Formats: sequence, structure tokens, C-alpha cells
Amino acid sequence: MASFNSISELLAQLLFMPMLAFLLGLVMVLMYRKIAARLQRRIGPPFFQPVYDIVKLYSKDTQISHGLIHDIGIVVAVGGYVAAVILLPVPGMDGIADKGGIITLSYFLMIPSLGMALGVGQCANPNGSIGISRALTAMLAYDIPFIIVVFGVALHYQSTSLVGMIDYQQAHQWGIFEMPLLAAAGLFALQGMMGKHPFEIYVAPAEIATGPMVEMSGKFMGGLFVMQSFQFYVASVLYTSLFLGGGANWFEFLLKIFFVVEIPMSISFLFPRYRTEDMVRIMWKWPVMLALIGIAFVI
Amino acid sequence: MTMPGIEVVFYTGAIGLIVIGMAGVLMVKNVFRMLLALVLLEAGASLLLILSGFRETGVAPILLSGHAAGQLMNDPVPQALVLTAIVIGVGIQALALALILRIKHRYHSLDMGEIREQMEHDIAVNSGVVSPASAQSPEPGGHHHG
Amino acid sequence: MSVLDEVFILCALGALVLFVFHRIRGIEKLAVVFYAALLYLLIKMSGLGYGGEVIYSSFSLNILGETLQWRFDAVSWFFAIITVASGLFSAVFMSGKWGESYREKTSNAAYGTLQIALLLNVNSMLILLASGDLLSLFIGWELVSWASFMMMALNPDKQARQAAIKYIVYAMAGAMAFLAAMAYVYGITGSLQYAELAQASAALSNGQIILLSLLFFTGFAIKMGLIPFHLWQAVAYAETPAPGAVFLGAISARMGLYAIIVVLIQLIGLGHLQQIHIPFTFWNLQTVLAWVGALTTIIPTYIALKQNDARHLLAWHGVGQGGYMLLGLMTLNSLGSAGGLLHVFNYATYQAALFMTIGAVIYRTGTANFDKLGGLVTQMPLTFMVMVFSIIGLAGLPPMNGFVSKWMVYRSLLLDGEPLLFVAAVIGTLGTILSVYKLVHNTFLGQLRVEHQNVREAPLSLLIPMLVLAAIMFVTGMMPGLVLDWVASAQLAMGLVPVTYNLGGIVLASGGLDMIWITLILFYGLGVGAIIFYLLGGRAKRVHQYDNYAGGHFLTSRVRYHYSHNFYAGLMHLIGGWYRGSFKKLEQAIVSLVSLLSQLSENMYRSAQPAMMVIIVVVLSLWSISGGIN
Amino acid sequence: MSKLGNIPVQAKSEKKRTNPLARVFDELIQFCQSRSMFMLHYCTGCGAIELPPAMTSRFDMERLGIQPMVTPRQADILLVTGYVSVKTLKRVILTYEQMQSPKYVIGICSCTVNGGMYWQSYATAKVLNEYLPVDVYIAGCMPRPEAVIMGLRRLMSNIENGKGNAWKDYYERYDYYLGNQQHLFGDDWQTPVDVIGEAKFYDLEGEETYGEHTRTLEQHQEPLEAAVMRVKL
Amino acid sequence: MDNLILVVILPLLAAFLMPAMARTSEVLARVTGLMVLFISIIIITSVWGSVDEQAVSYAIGGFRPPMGIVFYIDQLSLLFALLIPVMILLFWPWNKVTHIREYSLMMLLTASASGLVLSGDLFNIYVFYELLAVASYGLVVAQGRAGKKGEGAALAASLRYLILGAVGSVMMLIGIAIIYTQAGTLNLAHLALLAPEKLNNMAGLSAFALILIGVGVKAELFPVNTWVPEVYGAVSTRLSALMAGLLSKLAVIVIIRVLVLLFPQPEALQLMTILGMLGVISGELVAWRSRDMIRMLSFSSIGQLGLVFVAFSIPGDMGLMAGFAVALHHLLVKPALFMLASGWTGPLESLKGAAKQSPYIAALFVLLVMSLLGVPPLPGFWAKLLIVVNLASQAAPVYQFALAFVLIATVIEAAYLYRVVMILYHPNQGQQASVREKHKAFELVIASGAAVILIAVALQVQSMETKLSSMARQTGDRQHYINTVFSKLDLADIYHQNKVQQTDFRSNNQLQGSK
Repeated sequence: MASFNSISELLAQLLFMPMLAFLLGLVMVLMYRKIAARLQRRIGPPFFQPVYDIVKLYSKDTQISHGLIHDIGIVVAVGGYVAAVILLPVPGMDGIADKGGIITLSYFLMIPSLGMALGVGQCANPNGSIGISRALTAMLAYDIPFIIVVFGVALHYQSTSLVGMIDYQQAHQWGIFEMPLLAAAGLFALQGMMGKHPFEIYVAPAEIATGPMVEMSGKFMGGLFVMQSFQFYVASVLYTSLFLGGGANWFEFLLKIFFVVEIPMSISFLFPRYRTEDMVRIMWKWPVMLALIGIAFVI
Repeated sequence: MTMPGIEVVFYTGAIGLIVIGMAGVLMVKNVFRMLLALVLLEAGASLLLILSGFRETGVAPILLSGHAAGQLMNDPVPQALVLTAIVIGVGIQALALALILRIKHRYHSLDMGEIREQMEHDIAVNSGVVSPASAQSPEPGGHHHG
Repeated sequence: MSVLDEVFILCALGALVLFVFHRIRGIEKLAVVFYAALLYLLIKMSGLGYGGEVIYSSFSLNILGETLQWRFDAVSWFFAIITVASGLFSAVFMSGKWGESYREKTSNAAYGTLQIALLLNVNSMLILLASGDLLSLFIGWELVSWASFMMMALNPDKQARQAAIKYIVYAMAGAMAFLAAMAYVYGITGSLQYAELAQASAALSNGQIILLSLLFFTGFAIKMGLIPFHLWQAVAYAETPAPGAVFLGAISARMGLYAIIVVLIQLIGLGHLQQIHIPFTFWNLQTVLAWVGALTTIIPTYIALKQNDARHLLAWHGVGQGGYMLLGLMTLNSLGSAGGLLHVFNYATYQAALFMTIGAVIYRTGTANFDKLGGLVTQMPLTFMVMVFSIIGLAGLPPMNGFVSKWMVYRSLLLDGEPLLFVAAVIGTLGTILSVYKLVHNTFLGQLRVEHQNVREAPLSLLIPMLVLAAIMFVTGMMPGLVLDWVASAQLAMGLVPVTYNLGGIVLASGGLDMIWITLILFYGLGVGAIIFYLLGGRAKRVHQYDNYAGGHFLTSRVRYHYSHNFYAGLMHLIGGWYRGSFKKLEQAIVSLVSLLSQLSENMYRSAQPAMMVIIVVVLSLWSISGGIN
Repeated sequence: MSKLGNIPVQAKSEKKRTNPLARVFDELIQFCQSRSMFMLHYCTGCGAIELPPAMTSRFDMERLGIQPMVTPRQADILLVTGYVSVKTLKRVILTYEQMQSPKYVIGICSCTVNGGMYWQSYATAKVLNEYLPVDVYIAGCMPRPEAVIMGLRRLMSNIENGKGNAWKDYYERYDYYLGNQQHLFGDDWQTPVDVIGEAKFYDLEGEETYGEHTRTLEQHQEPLEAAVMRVKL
Repeated sequence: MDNLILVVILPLLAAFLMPAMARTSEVLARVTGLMVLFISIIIITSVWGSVDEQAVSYAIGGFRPPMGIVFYIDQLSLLFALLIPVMILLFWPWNKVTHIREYSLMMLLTASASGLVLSGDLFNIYVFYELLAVASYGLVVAQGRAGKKGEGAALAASLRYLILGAVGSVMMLIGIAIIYTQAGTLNLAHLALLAPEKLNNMAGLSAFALILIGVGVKAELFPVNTWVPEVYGAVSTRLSALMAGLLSKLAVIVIIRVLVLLFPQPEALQLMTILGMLGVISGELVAWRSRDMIRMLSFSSIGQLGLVFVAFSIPGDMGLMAGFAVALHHLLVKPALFMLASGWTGPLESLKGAAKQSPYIAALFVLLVMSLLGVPPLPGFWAKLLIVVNLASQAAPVYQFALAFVLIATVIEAAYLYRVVMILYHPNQGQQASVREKHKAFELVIASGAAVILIAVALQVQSMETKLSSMARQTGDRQHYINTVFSKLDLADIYHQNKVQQTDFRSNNQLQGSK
């Protein structure tokens, strides 16, 4: 079991990992927008566009809050991801990650949703509530295949520790080769987890005015932009750790996570949006089936 | 092939009486006839009881001085018992007749079905389950279908 | 005289005093003192929670050649301390303002009756937990049913009364199954002692064990509200007056779990559960029971999702959470069973707190109907906070204690390689998250109604127990080792391998759990989030709830725009078809069958010819005798 | 006075920004604000048809950092794309007030400038800047996408140079705008947004924030204080 | 011990003399009945406890058995001999307007009932049984329920009861005839001696079936109990209480005596089990549907008697003990419930909120109901436990079915009894319960007495258990019975006679000869 040599190393990790995640996440956001633009034969935003957006949102002169819970919702949404980011192993910094494990992490990933849901709830905006109702339903949809995948992987590695899984993969073979079906199902779940097209019914801009974000202004929206970049980062690193053997060094790590996140991004704009129940249906059908067959192979 | 003994005839008679009585009690609707069937039934049973002490060659069970030892006597105990049973039976029949008279007076019918329906209705009215207003035309089935 | 004797004497005294003085004002203080004293006595026995010796009562009874005795072991103590603590919290809850308003609404006598009902519940549960043989277990069992019935029957509402009747019929059915099993045991062993059964069960045939387990399990499952006997519980608990719901919800149904532990695990034995295969299937008893648990996590949870009344929603969750406990227990390994037991404790804390918050909401607003609530967070912030803590626990998210026990259950299912059970448990958890959000959203978030604009925070007497419970939830969530001590002792007493743990959680070679770290990391993350939020960016102005984007629509107090009805409409499009009420129909079918038979019997009793039956039976029996002899 | 014709925008405030970031990194912030504009296109009339071409591959607004947003809370620019009837104007004003400062209004099409072909209509608000502080007008019937983008670039350069302050005018001369609104909608006109409260809260008041019209408003205003979370036992 | 015969003779005499006395002094006639009952009680209490170890037989008129008629006194018969006058005293029709012949009928009832339990001769039992029947037919008419419709219903119910009873009596008579044909004697002790060789066959079994069904009419045995709801619905609750509580048990005692002494066949027991369990389930099922309390209690009584039969059908002393427990429990509880029901007539829904009006009565009701259901630690629970535990120990499958039936019936019973409890405790806001009659004082006294006894027994379960088990042992001991009735000399005689094979009128009969 990995541990830290000193308190300073721990503090360094605590500080460094969220910052790293944020920066990488910003690049991923840019990448997402660029891919979308290119697929639509546009030029797309400039390189620093994500930074401009966040700076602009944080520098708004006026912004509204519907109450303390509204504020806390954003705090939890961002903070939950910060905590989750800390529990994800990156090359050379897996000391804290070892305290968590995959089950804990899966639960940590639900905390931001719940926090944000609470915040949106206090806005008393029906569009927001509808959005949350859809978002939670979507969570129900993608979490079941995701959890099955997690189960299969943990069963395969006989461990719930992400660090242990990475060690195993680096010693033997990548998980994607040992468990191709689970990896495919995981990719499916990942698509849902990122909350982008085609599974973004819960924001549905033209219908419910971006749902949960309807009352988010200024730094509230900024917080959500920060959260989004964390979200891309977490999804890609998690998938990399489970199936692609993590990263032995930084170069490999970055390569893998950008490769992973590129796949769902590319798929995103190829499909129209799914309705909530259709999303649930498709998520409970194909990835679950794949994952269960995958588990059968694992056992 | 020997002739069947006289007991067989007696037994057949007794059991026949019982069967007729039973059939009567079962099938007859008129209360008075039902009582008559009951009388038949009792007669059959009494006969059966007497037969249990009957000896084909037996004599009356009276100990006389000239009575030859070893001669079969009919058993006196059942006869005594049957006497008692008949007395009781008559008593009960008398009681039943009295009841039938009073019922006829009240319900103006001797049909067991009708008596039962009126009785059920009366009981229901008495326990407050059915209102007495409908007493004039008791519905078949009384209150139980409530 | 042992401590257990003191407990019983105190119980008897308490019941007596309360019964005599129940009309007097101030009786509630006495009741609180009573529960506190009871808790003190239990704490005196706390050696049991740390591997102490079994404590016997010096009172015993000889009847039918059986010795009835009462004792406390680690399992009983574990359940007892939860019971008494729940009693104490309910008593405190009802001792202040809530009690006054209840008095005003009903009468002194009714309030006193509620107190008596609570006390009888606690007492009867202690008797049940202390039972030392099957007969005393059954006696305790019946007493508990009675006491709960009394509690449930106190609500004058029609629905509540129907629920109470339904409960008692179910409870009687369960008791009768238990009685049958007990009689069967007596038929086999000629004794009702635990030890005899434990010995004899080794020699029993598979069929006998299956029959016995089935009978016992039916009895216990009814109390616990497991599938397919789940219909009675939620309505009955929900419709009980608030402190009663707190108590019943927190612990009452867990008596079924205790009995399952005692009879199925301790007496019939682990080996049997694992080895005996159900004929014509691949399943053994353990799998069947585990699946009952898994289905119980799913079905009632999704019924809860559809409820439109906060109390009913919670009560349905109570049924569902029972499934986790059974599921954990039925893994029969050290980790899972510890998880199941720990869940009993954790569940009691947050379910009690949740019912209290709803009680407080009802106290202030007079309703728990989702369509009539909303936006109370500004009015009742502390109550809201307790509810959030509790729903985090109920949903099993870190850092509350509910997470620890669920983690243990999941982890042990993982270790055992039970994918389907695992998935079932996860489906249950996700359903719980959906439904608790609905709960908190529809009561505390969203639009505040005009008529609730002057609602105030719950009074202190209601808040204190809630806040203490919230604190317990958090502390035992962060340091589950505090409770795991007791759980490990209970596991030892059950004959299982105790779980390896430390203060922060579970120690496992292949990935353990350290809640202290996890909590700290979470709080670090939240701290970073707070810094980002509060230090960067400008001030935010609080705005009125009508200052809200509604597509350019002008919102006023005349417009109701709280989204609460059919909250998960999308999901319901998909799964709505599954709410067929199959179990309800089954229940109705049984009632119809009984009704039909009853009508047939009645018609038989109404034959026109009085002597018909005599003759028919004579003929029949003579015919069968002659046939039988030949 | 802005360059744009006779629009009476009189933003003169040199007050400090309320945002701490903006106070320190003034230039940087203005640059970012000019490069990241989320637009709420309130499609009042036919002009809206020219916006999709402006957004899609031919002209691609996103390369300028301009994105469509659907809720005023997130948006920076309000595009009023065509004639504004009295009924529509109420919604436009509410939407504008719900946007968060700094916020900008662009009037597209002639109708927003002077009523255009609806100049005779009794039910149309002819001059938009009587009711809202307009930053940029883009005339034409309808203006082509090139013109739209031209207008947006003009706005960008204004912001970058610290001139995009029309939104302050709405707070500082609220009485003027309110008066025009009341003239059109009647004396009981009120939006659920507490503009005066915002002006006070962010210290954006000017001399003409209050006046007879605000007093009229106060007489029949439904209270708009935010519910405060407090523990009243 | 010898003056025990007075328990039968005195009431009998009084029954016939009372109408005559009334012509001279009505007061004397009214007092006579009470006097007789008191004397009976005193006589029995004076010998109370003397038969705990060894039963006593008493040959009437000095004729030695098997020729003479004997009274057999053991714990069981003594207990019931005491219960009869006590219960009759409790339910004595105190009323100035009571016709004197009603008292006369009550006396007749006392005499015949006492004779029934004390008699050691099958034919005497038959005679007393018939007397009992006549008395009860008469009482049904005499004590019809008050109200306009009362008389007609009582008459019709009585007639239907009479026809049923008469057919039953005939069946019993046929059974006795068969027994006599087989064994040639009707003395129970003698029969007990001969039973293993003479009655252990098809004919014996038929005789038992006939007796069971004949006597079963009074014992509310399924399905010859169709009179029960009619009669209980038509007569005053006082008489219902007496009939459901006492008379049915007397009939049961007769059946048990006959069963234990004469019929060792397991088929006999099983026949009883089947009828018993059908009685349990059908009674409770109909009670579940009932809409008024009297009818509910009538059917509950049928169910409980079914339970009694199931209990007695368990072979061995344990079965007897269980039977006694549940029979005595029912004897205690059901009359008390009838007493409470008398003030609560009318549909059940009309009782809403009755508990608020009369909390004490409602509490009594709940206590009695709980015991009836078998809620621990009340006596009903121990009785039910005995049955259940012993049923489960039996190997024959019919007992397992009986167990299932009993348990299911209990659930149904719980459903309707708790429904009534809920109705009583209905928070009928502001409204008064529409209870029509008030409870009379003696009804409350009786019910309270029953409740007190219930609680006392609950506290003294252990000593009750020893008493019952000693009673069961004594009752179940066939040899004890024979030894008590016959002296050693008699026994020798009988053995001699049997060997010599009936020189005089006792000879082979046809049926035996044909075998």
C-alpha cells in the first residue's frame, strides 16, 4: 500500500491534484467545443475560450442567489469533484487515492449531483426542478451499467483499490484486453456520465431553459463551468485507470486520458437527443447486457 | 340354500324404518310430516335396540319356577331401555306438536322453508341488523346478504 | 439480582406508574426519566457490547416441562440499546411542544395512552430481546405485536385504523407461522430450548430444515415487512402519531431481523443455510433469503418513489432498508453480516431523525402532503439541515453512517462475486437517492406557499433530539469503529467471524475503508469549493422567489409554480407500467377467497332442513368406516 | 453620449466595479468579457431569422466567443430582433432585468430603432431605448448576418475599451426608464425584479435613480424582499 | 360421598314439585330452586378434593355393577358437578315476572346435567341427555329474546333445534344399540373392560360415529350445529351464555368419556379431528362475516368447540389435558362475552365509540378477546399452545392438517375480533354510540369475575397446569375406571362369566355369530 513520505508531500498532492485536474479539464472542454465545431464545419472557439468564459462569469458585477442552499449547492458541486479528483490516482501521486477505492469513488461522484440538486431546488424554478428530476433519472440510467462494470472490474482484479488495479494492469495486461465487453459497456456509461449529447435531455435548452442551470448566474454558472472541466477529467481518468492501465508516466497518462475523452466527445454530436425514458431504456438494455455478459466471462 | 332367519326380516324392517324416517326428515317440507317421519325413525331405532336382545328361540325373560336351565331367554335389558326411550320420544313429540301449533299460529305456515325465513328475519330484526320496516315482506335470504 | 432483573423491574414499575398517572400533566417528564434510567441500566451492561459474558435474569418459569428464561447476549444488547435509545428520543420528542399540541387536539387521556403505548412497545421489545428459549421468544413476539397495534390504533384517521387492522391480521398470521414452526420443533425435539434445537438441527433432514426455515422465516418476514409481506408496514407506520412513527420506524420491524438472527443463524445454523439446496433449483437457502432481501430493497423503494405523502414515503423506505439488512446478513461472511447489523443501528438513527423532521413539519404546517408543502427551508433551516443529513444517510452517501454499512454490504457482495445481488442493491440505492431528493425537494425546497410564510422553526424540544441524532449520524459515520465494537461482539455471539475494523472503518487487504480519511478528503474538497465560491467572484444579491425566470412570465403569489406532482414523470413513463399492484391483488385475492369460503360456510349453516347435516354425515361416516375397514 | 445617433445613453459613472476580480484586473476582465459573450436572442420579430446563419458554419460566431444561451441569468447580450409590441415589451423588460450585469442590449432591425414598418401601429413600442438602455442598434430590414456580426464586433470593441456601460444607465436613470414603461403599461406596472434594491445593494444608484415614477411604483409594489433564512424557534 | 346422589335427585324433585308448590305459596316455589342449588354446591364442596388420588364409584340402590346403575365420581365429573349449579345460579332467571315453569325447567336442566356427568352407565347417560334436551328446548321457548319478534323466532328456533336434536338422539340410540349388540352391557366400566376385544372393530367404530354425531348436536359439533346461530340469536344472552358455556361442554364430556373408555381406535380420534377442524374453520369464517355481535359470538363458539374437539382428538393424556384447558377456558370466556354482548346489540357499526361511553366494559371485552385469541400470557395462550404443540407431535397427517386449520382459523378470528375492538375504540368525535341497551349489573359482575379468574389463572399457570394434568391422567386412565367401579370380587366374577360365555340370557348374538 502506498503512503506518503511526509506531510508536505500530502499537502502538495492535495493542492496539486485539483489544479492539475482543472487545467486538464479546461483543455478537455476546449477539445469538446473544437470537436463539435469541426464536425459542424466551423472554426470553433479560440484556445483560451474556456478561460475567457470562466473569468467572465466570475467577474460579473451583479448576480443573484436564491438563498444559502443555492450557494452551498455550488460549493458541494465543485467540492465533491475536488474530493473525487483527489481520490483518483495519477502517475506518481496515488497516496491519497489509496484511501478511497472504487466503491467510495462511485459514491463520491453522486455527491456533486445531489449538492447541485439541492441548490437548484432552492431556486424554486420549476424548469430547474424538472431538470433535476431528469438528471437524477439519467443518473439512475447510467449508474446501473456503470456499477455493473465497476463490479466486474473489481471482481476481476479482486480489489476495490484503484491503485491496486493499476498496479495489476501494469504488471499484466490492460483491462480492456482482458475484459473487452466490460470496457465497451463502460464506454457507454461514460457517455451518459458526461451528460453531453445525446444524453443531455436534462439541460434541454430550448425546452426547460437548461434545466438545473436556469437560475445560475455569474459565479454560480462559473462554478458549474469549473465542475464541468472536473467532470471530463474524472470520467477520463477513471476509465483509464479501470481499463487502460493508468499511466506509468505523465506522457502516457495524458495520452490515454485525452484519447479516452475524445471518443464520447466524437460520438456526442452524431446522435439526436434521447428522451429521458428512452435514455433509461437504452442504458438498461445494451450496456447492461454487455456488462453482464462481460461479468459472466470474468467469473 | 337356507331360508334367512327371522332376525334378518326384523333387522331389515328396523333398518327400513330408519331409512324411511331419515328420508322423511330430509325430504318433507311440512313440519308436521317431518315430525311423523321422526316418529318412524325413532320406531326403527327402538326396534333395532330390541332386536339386540332378541333370540330366535328365546322365550320371554320371566324367571318362573319351572324354567328350564339352559333355555334361551330374550334379553330383558333392551326391552326396558326401549320402554324408556319410547316414553322420552313421546314426550319430545308432544313438545314438538305444541311448538308446531304455536308456530302455525304465529307464522301461518307449516312449511319449513318459510318458517326458517321468517325466523331469520325476526332474529335479524331483533338484533337490529335489519330494520323492522321491511318486516311485512321478508326478503328471501334475510339479512345475511348485507 | 442481575442487571437484567433491574431492567425488568424498572419496566414493570414504569408501566405501572405510567398507567396510574397517565392523565396527569407532566407525565412526559417522568417517561423521559424512565427511558434515561433504562438506558443507564443498559449502559451498565455495556460489557456485552465489548465481548462480555451473557447476563441471565434470575426470573424463570417452569411450564409444560419447559423452562422459560430470559437473558441478554451481545446481539440482544445491540438491539436493546437501539430500542431504548429510540424510545428515549421519541419520548423527548413528544415531551415538549408536540405533546402539548397533541393534548390540545385530543385529550390528556389520549396523550397518556400514547405514552403508555410507547412504553409498552419498549418494554415488550426488551422482553423479546431477552428471550432465552423459543417459548419466551414467542411470548415476546406476541407482546410486541400487541404493543405496536395499540400504538397504531391511536390515530383516529380512517386510513390509519384500516392499516392497524391490516397490521394485526398480518402480525397474527406471522405469529401463527412462528407458532407452527415452534410446534414443529417441539414435535421433533420435544423441547423448546435453544440448545436442544441447535443440537437437533444438525440431525434434521433437508426437507425438515426447509420446512422449518420457511415457517420461521415467514413469521419473521411478516414482522420485518419483507417481500411478499411488505404491504402492511408502510401505511401502518406512517399513519401512527409522529413519535410513534419515529419509534416504530426506527426499530420495531427490526425485531424480525433479531429473530432471524437468533433462529435461522444461531439455531438452524450457517452450515444448513449454505448447504441445503432447494429442490429443482440451483439455489440454496442462503441464496433464497438473500434474494428476498434484494427484492425487498428494490420493490418497496420504488413504491416509495411514487408516494405523495412524506410519511408514507419514509415508511416505504423503512421497508426497503430492511432488505439491505437481510441481504447483508445473508452473505453470512464477516463483512456483510457486520454491514447488515451496522445498518440496523445506522438506519435507526436516520429513520428516527427523518420521521422527526416530518413530525416537525406537520407540527408547524399541519400536513405532510407533498402537494401542499414546499420552500420551507427558509422557515425551518435546522429541520432542513437534519433532513439533509438524514437523507444523505438514507441514500448511503458519504460521509454519513449509512454509507459505511452499505459499503460493507456491497464490498462483501463483491468479495463473494454476486453480481446480480449487487446490482439489485445498487438499483435500490439509486431509487433511494431519487426518492429522498423528491422528499427534501417537495417539502423544503421550491416555492414557499403563501400560507406558510409565517411558519417558524420547530420548537426546541423537537429540535434537540433531531440535532443529537444528526450528530450521532455524522460521528458514527466518520468513526464507525465506535459501533463496530458492538457489531463485532454481536457477530461473535451469532457464531460468525467478527469483522476486522479500526476506528475509521474496515481493514481489508484488498481495499478497506477509512472513513476518517474519506471524511477529511471530502471536507477538504468542500473547503476548496467554498474558497472558489466565496473568495472569487462578486457578491450575490438574495432575491425574492418570484424573481425567477419563467420564460418571461410574471410570477406572483397567485401562481403556483412548484414542481412537485409526479416528480419523476420521465421515469414513470418507463417504469409506470410495473406498478401493477400485483401484491395488492394477491392480497385481495386471498381476502376474496376467504370471503367466498365464508359465504359457502354460511350457506351451509342455513340449510332449510334442520336434520340434513346429521343424516349426511352419518351416512358419509358409516360409508367411510366400512370402506376404511375393508 | 454614445456615438450612435441620438440614443440618450448617459453612462458617465466611473464608480469602481463591485466585483473584486474586476477591480484588480480591470483590463483583463474587460478583455475576457468582450471575448466571451453569451447571447440571449429574444426573437421578437423577423430579424431572428438572420441569427442562425450568423452562428453556423458560414460565419461561425463561436470563434468570437459568442454562444447562444437560453436563460437571461446566464446571458450577457440581449438581442431584440424585430418589432416589439406592447405585450412583448413587458417580457423583454422582465428578461432584461433578470440578466446579470454587465449586460448589453442590441437592437436589430429598423423596427427597434423607430418602429420601422410598424411606425403607425398603436400597439408597438417604436423606440427601444426609451425602455431599455440599448448599446448597439443594427439597422436594416433585415440586417444581413455580416451586419449582425459587424454590430457584435462593435460591441466587443466597446467593452474592451471600457465603453460598454449602458447597463449602468439603467440603474442610474431608472426613473426615466420606469416612467416610459409606466406611460405605456399603466401606473401599476411592476416586474418581479427589484431593480432599485439591486442598485442599492451594488451601489449603482445615480441621481436619477429615484423620482416620481419610482414613488408611484412604491405605492403599489408587492414586497420583493428575499426570504431570509433564520431560526425562529 | 353417598349424598352426591342428592345433586341429581333434589333438583329433579324440585323440578316436579315447584309448579305444585306455586299453587300454595309462590314465594316458596321461587326460593326452592335457589335452595336446591345452594345445597348442591354445599354437598359438592364438602367432598371437593377427595377424589384427587382415587376416583369413587357409587352404586345406586345397592345393586352391584355391572347389573346395578353406578355413579362415577372423579375429578372431571366432580368439577362439572360443581360447575353446573354454580353456572346455573349465575344465569338464574332472576325476575319477578318469570313464570314458575321456567324455574322448573332450570331445575330439570340442573338435575339432568348433573346426572349426565356423574353417570357411569351408557343408557343412563342417554336418558339424562334426553332430559337435558327437553329442558333446553323448553328454555329456548321460555327465554326468547325480548322484543316484538322475539317469541316467534324462539319458537321456530326451538322447533328446528328439537328436530335436529331428536334425530341426533335417535342416532345415539342406534349407536347404543350397536354397542349392546356387540358387548351385551351398557355399564361403562364393564364396556371398558370388554372394549378391546368387542368394540375394536367396524361395528364399534360405527357406534362411535353415531354417538359422536348424536351427542355432537349439543356439543356444537360440525356440521350438526346449524341450530347454534338460530337459537343463540333467538334467546336471551343469559341462556346463550349457559348453552354455549356449559351445556356444550357437558356433551363434550360425554363424548370424551365414551371415547376414552370404549373406543381405542385411532380412526375414532381422527374422525373427531376432521369434524373438529372443519368446525373451527367454518365457524370462524362465518363469524368473520357476521354483522352483529351475538351472531359473531355464536359462530365463534362453534369455532371454539371445534377447537375443543381437535384438542380432545389428540391421543394420550396430553390431548385430554389440552382439551380440558381449552374447554374450560371457553367455558369461562364465552359466557362472559355473551354477557357483554347483551348490552351491545345491533349492527357492529352502531357500536362506534362505545369504549368512550363505557371504558371499563370495553377494557373487559378486550381482555376476554385477547384470551380467546390466545395472546400470551393470558390462559387462552397456554391452552392454544398445548393444542398446537401436541398436534405437531402427532405423526398422522390429519393432525398436521388440523394444525394448519387451527392456525389459519386463529388469524381469521383475530381479523374479526380486532375489527370489533377497533369499532369499540372508534373515536366517534362528539357522537354518542348508538348503543340501545345498558349493561345490567349482574352481567358486568359475571364478566368481571371471568376477567379476574383469567388474570388469576395467568398468574398461577404452573399450578393450573398440574391440576389439569392430574385430571387428564385420571380421566384417561381406563384401568383406573374399571378398578374403581368393580371391586376385585366383581372383576373375578366378570372374568368368570366371560369365560363361561353367558349361560343364561347372555348369549352370542347374530352379528357376532356371523363373524
